[in-house]
Amino acid sequence: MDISFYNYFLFPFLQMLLLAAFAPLVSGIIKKTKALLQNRRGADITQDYYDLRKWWKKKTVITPYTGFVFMLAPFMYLLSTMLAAFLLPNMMSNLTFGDIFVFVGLLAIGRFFMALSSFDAASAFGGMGGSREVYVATCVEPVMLLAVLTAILKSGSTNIYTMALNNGNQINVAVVLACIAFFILLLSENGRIPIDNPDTHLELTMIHECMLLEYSGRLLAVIHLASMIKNMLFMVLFSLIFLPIALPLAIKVIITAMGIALMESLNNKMRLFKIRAYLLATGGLLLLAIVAQ
Amino acid sequence: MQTLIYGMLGLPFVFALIAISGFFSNRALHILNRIIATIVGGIFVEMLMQISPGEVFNSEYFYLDALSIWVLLIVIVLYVASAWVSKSYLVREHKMGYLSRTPKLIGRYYALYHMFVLTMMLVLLLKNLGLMWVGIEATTLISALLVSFKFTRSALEATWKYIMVCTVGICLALLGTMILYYAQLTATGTEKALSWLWLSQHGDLLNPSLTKLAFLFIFIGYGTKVGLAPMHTWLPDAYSEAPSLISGLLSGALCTCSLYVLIRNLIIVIPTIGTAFIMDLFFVFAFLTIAIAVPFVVVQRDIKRLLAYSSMENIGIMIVGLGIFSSISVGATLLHMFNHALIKFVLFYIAGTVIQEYQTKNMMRIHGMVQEAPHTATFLLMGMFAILGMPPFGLFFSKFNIIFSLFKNGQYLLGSLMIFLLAGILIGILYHVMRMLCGRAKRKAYADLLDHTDTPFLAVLLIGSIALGMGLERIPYLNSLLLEASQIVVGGVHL
Amino acid sequence: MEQLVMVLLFVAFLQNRIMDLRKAVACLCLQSAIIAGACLISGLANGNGLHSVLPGLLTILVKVCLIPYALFRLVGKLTDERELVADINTNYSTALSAFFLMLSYVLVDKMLPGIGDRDIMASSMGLILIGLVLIVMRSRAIMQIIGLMTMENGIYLLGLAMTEGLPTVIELGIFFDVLVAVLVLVILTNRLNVSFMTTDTNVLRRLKG
Amino acid sequence: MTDYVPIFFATAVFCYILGCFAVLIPRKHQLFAHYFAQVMSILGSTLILITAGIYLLSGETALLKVAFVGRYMLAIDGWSSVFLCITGLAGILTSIFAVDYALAYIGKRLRELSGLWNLFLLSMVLVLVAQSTVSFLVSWEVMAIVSFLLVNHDSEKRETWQAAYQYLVMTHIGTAAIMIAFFVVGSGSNGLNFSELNISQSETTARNLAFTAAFLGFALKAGLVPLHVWLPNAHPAAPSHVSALMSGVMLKVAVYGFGRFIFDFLGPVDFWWGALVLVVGLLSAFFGALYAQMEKDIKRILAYSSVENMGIVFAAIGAGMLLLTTSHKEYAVIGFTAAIVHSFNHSIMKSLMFMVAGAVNHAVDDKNIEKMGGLAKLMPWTAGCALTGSLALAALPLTNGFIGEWLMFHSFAFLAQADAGTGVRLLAALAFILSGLASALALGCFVRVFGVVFLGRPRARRAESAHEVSRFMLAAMLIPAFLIFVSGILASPIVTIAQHVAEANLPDLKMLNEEHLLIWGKDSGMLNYDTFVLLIAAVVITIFAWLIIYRGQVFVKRDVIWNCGTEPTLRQQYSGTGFSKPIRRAFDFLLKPRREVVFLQKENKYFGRSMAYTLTIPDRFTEKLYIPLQHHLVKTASFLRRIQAGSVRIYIGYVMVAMVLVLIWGAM
Repeated sequence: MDISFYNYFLFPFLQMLLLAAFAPLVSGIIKKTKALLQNRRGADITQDYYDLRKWWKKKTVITPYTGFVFMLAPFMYLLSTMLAAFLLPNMMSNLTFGDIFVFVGLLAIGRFFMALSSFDAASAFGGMGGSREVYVATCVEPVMLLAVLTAILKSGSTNIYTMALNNGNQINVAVVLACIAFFILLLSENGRIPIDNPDTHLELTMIHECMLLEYSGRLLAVIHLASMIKNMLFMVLFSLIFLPIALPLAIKVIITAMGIALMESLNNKMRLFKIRAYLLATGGLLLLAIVAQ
Repeated sequence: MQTLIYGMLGLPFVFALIAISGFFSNRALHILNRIIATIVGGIFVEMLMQISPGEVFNSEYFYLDALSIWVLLIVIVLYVASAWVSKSYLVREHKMGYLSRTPKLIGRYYALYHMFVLTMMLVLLLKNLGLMWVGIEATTLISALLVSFKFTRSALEATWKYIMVCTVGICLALLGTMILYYAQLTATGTEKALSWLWLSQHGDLLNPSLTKLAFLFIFIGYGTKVGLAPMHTWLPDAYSEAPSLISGLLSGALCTCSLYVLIRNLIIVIPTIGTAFIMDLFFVFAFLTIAIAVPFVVVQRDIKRLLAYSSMENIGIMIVGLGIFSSISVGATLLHMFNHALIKFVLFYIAGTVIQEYQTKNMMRIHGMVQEAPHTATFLLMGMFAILGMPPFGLFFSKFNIIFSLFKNGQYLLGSLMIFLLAGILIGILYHVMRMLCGRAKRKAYADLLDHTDTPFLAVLLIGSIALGMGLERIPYLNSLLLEASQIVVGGVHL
Repeated sequence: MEQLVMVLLFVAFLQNRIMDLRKAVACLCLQSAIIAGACLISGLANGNGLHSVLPGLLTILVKVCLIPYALFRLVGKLTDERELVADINTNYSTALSAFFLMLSYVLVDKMLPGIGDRDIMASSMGLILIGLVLIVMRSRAIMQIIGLMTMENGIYLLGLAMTEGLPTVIELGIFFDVLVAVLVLVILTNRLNVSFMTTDTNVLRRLKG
Repeated sequence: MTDYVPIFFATAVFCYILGCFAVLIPRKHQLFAHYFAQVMSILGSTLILITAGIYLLSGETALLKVAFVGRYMLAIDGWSSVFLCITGLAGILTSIFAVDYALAYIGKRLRELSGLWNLFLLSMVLVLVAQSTVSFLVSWEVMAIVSFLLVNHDSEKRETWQAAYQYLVMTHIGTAAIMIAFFVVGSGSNGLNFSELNISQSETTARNLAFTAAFLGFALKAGLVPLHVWLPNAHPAAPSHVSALMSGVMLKVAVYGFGRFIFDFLGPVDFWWGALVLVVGLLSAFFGALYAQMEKDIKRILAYSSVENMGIVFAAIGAGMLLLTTSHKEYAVIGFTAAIVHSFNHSIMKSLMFMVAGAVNHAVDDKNIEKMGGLAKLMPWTAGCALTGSLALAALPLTNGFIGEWLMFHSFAFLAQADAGTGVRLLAALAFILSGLASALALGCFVRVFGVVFLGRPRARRAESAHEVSRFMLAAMLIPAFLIFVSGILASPIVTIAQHVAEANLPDLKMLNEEHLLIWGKDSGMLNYDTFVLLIAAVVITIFAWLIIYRGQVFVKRDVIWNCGTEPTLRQQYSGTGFSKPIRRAFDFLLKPRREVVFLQKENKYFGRSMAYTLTIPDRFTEKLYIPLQHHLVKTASFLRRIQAGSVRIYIGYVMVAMVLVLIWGAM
């Protein structure tokens, strides 16, 4: 394992940019498949790029009460997801410093700053979004760690790269259970349908959307880009570690995108306090997976 | 040496007669009292010079060895301290009003006080067990007069109970001494009747079952005088109704004297009965004493009764120390006696000052002493930490050794029970003192009365207890005295 | 000597029965007289000279004359309650005294199997416990003093019977103590009578807890 | 190098003692006394830090004699020098803070406060260097008394002295338990010095009794769950710099004591010992974080967060002990290293946050966070430090709070992989669940604290008049904020030192030095958390982001917040209680919140009734465990008082009964 500059720094950086570039495309695919499933034409796959460019040009409107956290939060959200992308193993170099707990920790930075920003605008809805985000995070975190534990038990080490190496070789009960559980985790972490409806603006139901209410212009674009990257990250992680099919990465990501779209069109948003029982069940699945290991 | 003893006993007696005669004015009496006390202290120090710890002084009626010197030291220290402090106490009492009714009361107080100390010194010096009993009975009677000094209704009640229970106890002790004498008669004939020296050397000749019966009576008799559990009922009443200085002396000196007499009898009896039965007897009564003290400390209104029950608890610890009967534990018990006497005297004096300041004994009505009377508050806080056995003060070290020897003896459960009982005591005492010290003052305190004359004495006593605890090895004379005394108790007398 | 101990036991039982103050003091005086007699007899029997006679004379002086005189003067002063209202009927105290006598006999047999004068030891222990019963059962201050004195007499008798007299110094000490004890008790009862207007100790209940 | 250590130590103790004498300076120059005492404590703490630093950096493992007091030897070894480091560092920070903060107490016994402050630091140092039972217990009790006096400083208020009373009673019970543990160990071995104390041979009942007593005592002093009730009451009552030092250092001294017992005295570890410590640690982490989110008083929040972090430290120790009993013995080092590192980091974070709480309290003089808001604009520097502190306490990467938790997660992972049967694996799963919940709740709690206190609009009149703190307080806050990032990023040296200390204490362990725990740098290390690379990536991204997003950005300030069209009032801004509402509903079976709704007066039958809604969340442990216990104690006590019933006859009856019983007992 030669620790050269390329292997250690350049390739992960390139991979990060690659992921950032393709993230809007994947979310476009999800929207497109969802539209087709509900047999309407839906917007073009690259619609998200246009949205980002539109927001990019607009001026940002801020309220007089905002402080430095309001400005800092979008950037920190983007930074944490980028760093998380930086940690993912890439095809070009087999480096070993991508630790799963650091990955979870970095995502937590993003969540921390988004929840903080919801306070800064001194509006009612911001606080509501922040408190719900923290509530969902509290329900998700233990289940996420259990999923990480199953992956560790399967691969024998906490490094994402080694986890990815020995995935997809055999299908048994534990692997299937872990796969289903992580898929549910993916949905809840990125604010997909069963937990939170991504494309609604109804004040009372939205969780993720609430926190962005006060943002506009370029800051809004940054936040959307960051959440798209986070979505992309989870899909890559899911397909790398938990999806037992032996196919190249890109196809696997598209399949997961299709799966998400299918899931979203099949059922609707759950009541807020049902999430606790829902994630408890996923935790139960994972416990079974651990015991069956 | 003989003349010194006669001088030491004679002086207080003479002063008592002078004081009772009413010949001198109050101011002269105060000064004279201090002079007499310091002279007696001087004589005692002179005696210490002449007799080194290992030596023994033996005469026709008097017997002085390391153990009696140690207890005599305690009594003399308290005697001098309370003499110097009583002037300001009596003057305040006079100002408070009740003393001003009859003029000669201060004279009577000094007379009884000096007689009280005289009888205690007598008990410690005598060789004959019978005469020791007479001395103890005399202390009871004189201290009864002192307890009923104020002749209020509750003082009368307390004195009546004090006399009845103690005299009943003392009668039992007399019976025990008689049976012991009978055992000595049947074993070794009539000469040297009941002389402690003779009995401690020939203890093993006595008939075991007879001495056991005798010791049972002696234990219950002197146990009442010390304040062991079922016979303790007089203790809280007497300590709470007596004038503060006297209750300080009662709990510091008198209880130590009765414990001294109990130890003297214990040394005689141990060779024949053996330690097994004695240890169980002492443990049962000691743990009963501490257990009974806990509820009364937790729910309590009167400040002096609180201190009385904490004395009971310390007595329980001393009896446990004696029960284990190893050289460490007996040494720790003797040290505990000294520390407890010092600290309890300081605490009773402060309690007296607090009662005079707030005109009430009821702790529920005393608040915010830290603002009202900061001087008294600091001493009360230090006294409380001392009596609860917190480290810088001496009680912690003696308590530490006693409990450790309890564990060394293998009784883990008893040790843990004792530690948690002491924690219960802390819960009670700490709560009441905190109520008094903190919070906003509802009742205006009379003034911060702890003035400049008596604070140095209290400070000296507290620092003395710290020195005794922390650096006993450093004090040359006391350390060897303590070791010699505990050797006497454990190893039997070796002349 | 044994017969005198039996008589003293009988008088102690009688003491339990009496309710009236004056009669009780008289009974105490009788007890002390018996003790003095026993003391004189044992003194003269084994030795002559002042040493043996002194205790007897002292008992007569102190216990037969001085103490009853003081108690009679005290009883004289209590105008209203010369007659004693018996709150606890006397049968309980007699039964209890009998039980204690039996108990002391059992104890002496258990503890000291083949002792010489077994019944003197047992009866004196019984006498002391009867004294205790007397104090516990009576609420009058004077009756409690009398109970105390019976205990003293019991112990003194034991000392006399077993050991043919203690050394004189101890003898003197004990007499002196008994005298001072009664003196203090009488002073207190006077004070009690002055401030509480009665000598019934049930009044002394304020110091609780 | 190490022969200077005794000189440094002696001068440090001398400085502290000199500081204690500030009490004797007359009242006129109390300001001079205060400054003198604080300077002395800063000097003393720096010297202590240097002594510990020299010892640690020199890689020494043997016992180093430092001083002699009477016949008791004072010495330091690896384990105690780590905690000396903590004491020194936290001592310096809080003393600098106290220079300005304590001026608020000018009228109220200021000299006593500063004098006791030095005595407090001195007693903690003595506890750490004591080498015999007597000196350990003496300095332990002195530490308890002095902290009690400091907590009880403004004793006029009722809840202060009651909190102080509860604190001393519980600490005393803890000391009693520790005393029992020492005595059991002491009676098993042939002496009372630490070198002789070892009962690995004596039979299991004695060892079990010693372990339970020691764990009970030290858990109570560290504030683990069932015994934590004194902590949330004592900290708000104490002045801020005192509670900063108490939770920063005093809780760690309990960890030190527990470590002494586990490593030296009790010999080989049983399975159920490790399981008990792990489970209690996890429960404290979970409940600490949960209650931290429900509290309204800022210092109570920080106190509960201390309970959570001490839970994490003890969970790490528990995992280490469990790993000792499994086949992978060498991985146990990770658990103990996690405990050491997290104690060190937590002391910095927590003292920073208590200083922030003190500064906010000083500015707004109200502890209730519902009355604050928008302080970031008025107190920018304090807000910055508070943000760093919150980041660290929420255990986010690139800050030092993350290192300890990350190592703990790894020890749980190794525990799961150790093939010791499904029981251990399920225990590891439980560990993951509870520690996951705890870290998420901690994140939520510090979002809530920072958001409600510093962001948005001021919720009460007083919050508007807040002003930035003076320079000493600010300096005292900036240093730990800077340290948080430094020890967060340059974590590797700290972890290697901690690992050496842990290995020194577990001698029978296969030395792990060929593939030691590498945090930063080359790839040979087993666990890899490359802060340096992450930092470079972050810098590069920041440059890109600055160039693209923020340069030339035009901000339009418009006085409109979307509030469904109405004008937003102050009260519509989210409050702390509102923020934790979903969590409260999710865990209501645990919290059992008590809600009272009172309809005040009815103007109009149909609409417009004004009502008062009060919500209280009682601490269940106090509710279910301590209040009934106290009630029964007082009830039995008042029942037993009937013994002293007052009549002479009953008393003499007692004597008679005692006499008869003793005679019968003698006869048998």
